[in-house]
Amino acid sequence: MELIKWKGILEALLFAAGDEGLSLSQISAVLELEEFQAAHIVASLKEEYDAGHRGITIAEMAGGFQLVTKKEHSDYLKRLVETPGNQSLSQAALETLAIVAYKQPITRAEIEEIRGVKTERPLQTLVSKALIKEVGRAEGSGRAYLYGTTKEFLEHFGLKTIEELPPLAERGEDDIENGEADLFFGNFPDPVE
Amino acid sequence: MELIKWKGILEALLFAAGDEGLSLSQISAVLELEEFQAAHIVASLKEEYDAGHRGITIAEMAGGFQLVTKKEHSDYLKRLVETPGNQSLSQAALETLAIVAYKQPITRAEIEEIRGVKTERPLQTLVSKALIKEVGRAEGSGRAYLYGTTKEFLEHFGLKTIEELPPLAERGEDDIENGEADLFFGNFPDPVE
Amino acid sequence: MAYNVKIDAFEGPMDLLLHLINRLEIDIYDIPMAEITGQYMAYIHAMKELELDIASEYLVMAATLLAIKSKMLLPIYEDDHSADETEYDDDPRDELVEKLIEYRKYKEAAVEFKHMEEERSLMFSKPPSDLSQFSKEIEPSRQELNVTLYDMLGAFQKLLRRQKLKKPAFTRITRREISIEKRMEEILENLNKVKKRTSFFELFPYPEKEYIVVTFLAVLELMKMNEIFVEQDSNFAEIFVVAKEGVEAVGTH
Repeated sequence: MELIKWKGILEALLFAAGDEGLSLSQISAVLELEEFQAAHIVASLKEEYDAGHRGITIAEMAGGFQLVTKKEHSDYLKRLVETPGNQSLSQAALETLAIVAYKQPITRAEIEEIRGVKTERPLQTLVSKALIKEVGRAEGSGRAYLYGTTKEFLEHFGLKTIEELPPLAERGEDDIENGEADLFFGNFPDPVE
Repeated sequence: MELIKWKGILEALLFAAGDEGLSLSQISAVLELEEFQAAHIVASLKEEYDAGHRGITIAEMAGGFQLVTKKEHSDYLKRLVETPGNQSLSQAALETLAIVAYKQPITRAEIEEIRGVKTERPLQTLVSKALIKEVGRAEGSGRAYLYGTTKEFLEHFGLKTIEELPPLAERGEDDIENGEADLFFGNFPDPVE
Repeated sequence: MAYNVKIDAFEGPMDLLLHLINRLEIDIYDIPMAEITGQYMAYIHAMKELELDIASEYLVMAATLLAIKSKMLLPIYEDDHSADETEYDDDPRDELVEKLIEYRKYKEAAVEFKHMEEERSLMFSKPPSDLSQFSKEIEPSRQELNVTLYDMLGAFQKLLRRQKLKKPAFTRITRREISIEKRMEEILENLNKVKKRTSFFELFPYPEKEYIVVTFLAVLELMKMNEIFVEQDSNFAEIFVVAKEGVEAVGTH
């Protein structure tokens, strides 16, 4: 296959991997290539990003590669953060809220494990809007904060009790077949152990 | 500024927004451009993605633009996947959802009338997956809930708007030939109205 | 006669009827009632024999089929009255056929939906990036929350749709850049919140090396600045940390 096609595939892989990035060994395993070949593709994709007026590039960190936005565009990203969307809560905050609502009490590390991205900011937002609060500390040496929903949360969504939340679809027979529920309810390692 | 630079900035913005996506008005606000100008940049970036051997492209879903990997690379991506993403819906849920999508707003009793079976479970599944929601109450003594589709419905099926739904098959052609069809079914109210 | 009965394969009596109509290659507009009823009943019996639970809807439909069948056996009276009634109105099958056609439309639409769903699943996305480095502190806003429960559930479905990728075989790439300043602020904030002395160990909620180092440096820095006091009652006893009264945050506020 031509290099240009490999670069396209690599771009797709790195994009989907998001902040978790991919190691060279993962890349070469997925592409079924030798590591030196994979490294060559990574290098030429990075070259392409850096040569052109692209918005993203490849960053290498801790033995892995990930796509990142170029620094020169940070002013626009700043503006993006400051430009209110049509919803008063971001996707990140809503996701976090759903996780807290269904899995409370839960630590930040556990939420980040589920979301795969840093979640400090969404948690702060939700606390500042009084939708969630610290409800205690996790057991163990870490003693991380545990989060839970508030009375305001119930009021805002018109619920009498937390049990009134619609059951998550994960118990339906649709899901059991393909085990998607694991993502949410599986036994991810307790980070505070 | 040149178009090529705008494209780079847009790429950075869309990358950062991830699957939250950006609406045209958000893009034009951040770029401080008119919407038609922003639309032009979106279109030319998408063109660039689609013309070349790129791994990603722009998808318009539920009123927003977001970066997604190209379908043609899904085989490679699946090799990386640990947990399958959104599981597919059961037949019962799909039938129920089709009825809601084309006949919304609609009550449970009306859906059951069409399907000829109890539909409480599939409805519950669809609500908890946020594919449908209660959009009001029916007139009359029962005041039953009326259901309609959500933004997540559009996202789930990759649709821009509800109007993009394929038209309901009017099994017309093969039936009209045998004449009786007209006799019986000529005057049915169109369910999509 | 061997029936391959799998009740789960049918979404209800309508679905079963459509299946029979297809299999027998019957014209849906001219259903031979005796034949279809016979076939339908055979299915019901087979289900019974397999001791499957038969939903009541299947039995209701069986009764309907039998009723239509018997009506069609009745002699047709030439009506001498009711001129406004059209003759094709009294085909007893009409209502059933109408329902079957209606149901079939949605059943076919469901197939289309399934196809769209599959196509959609070929596209992969990424979560929104963490942009906190670009934003200022969150001011508690008075802005009205305009989100509903469905927005929350929808956001959660988005999260589920992201296919979870395998973790890198060795190191996970972390980009957790915690500054000592930030950690100092956090520590002070927490100490001020509890308003009494806190165990030193509680300052280390995450078992990550980087985090522990930064926290440790932050504590040293705070001690140097006299913002916190560290107490230990005796050798090897638990170490406690307490905030200097009135101190809220470093530098700011």
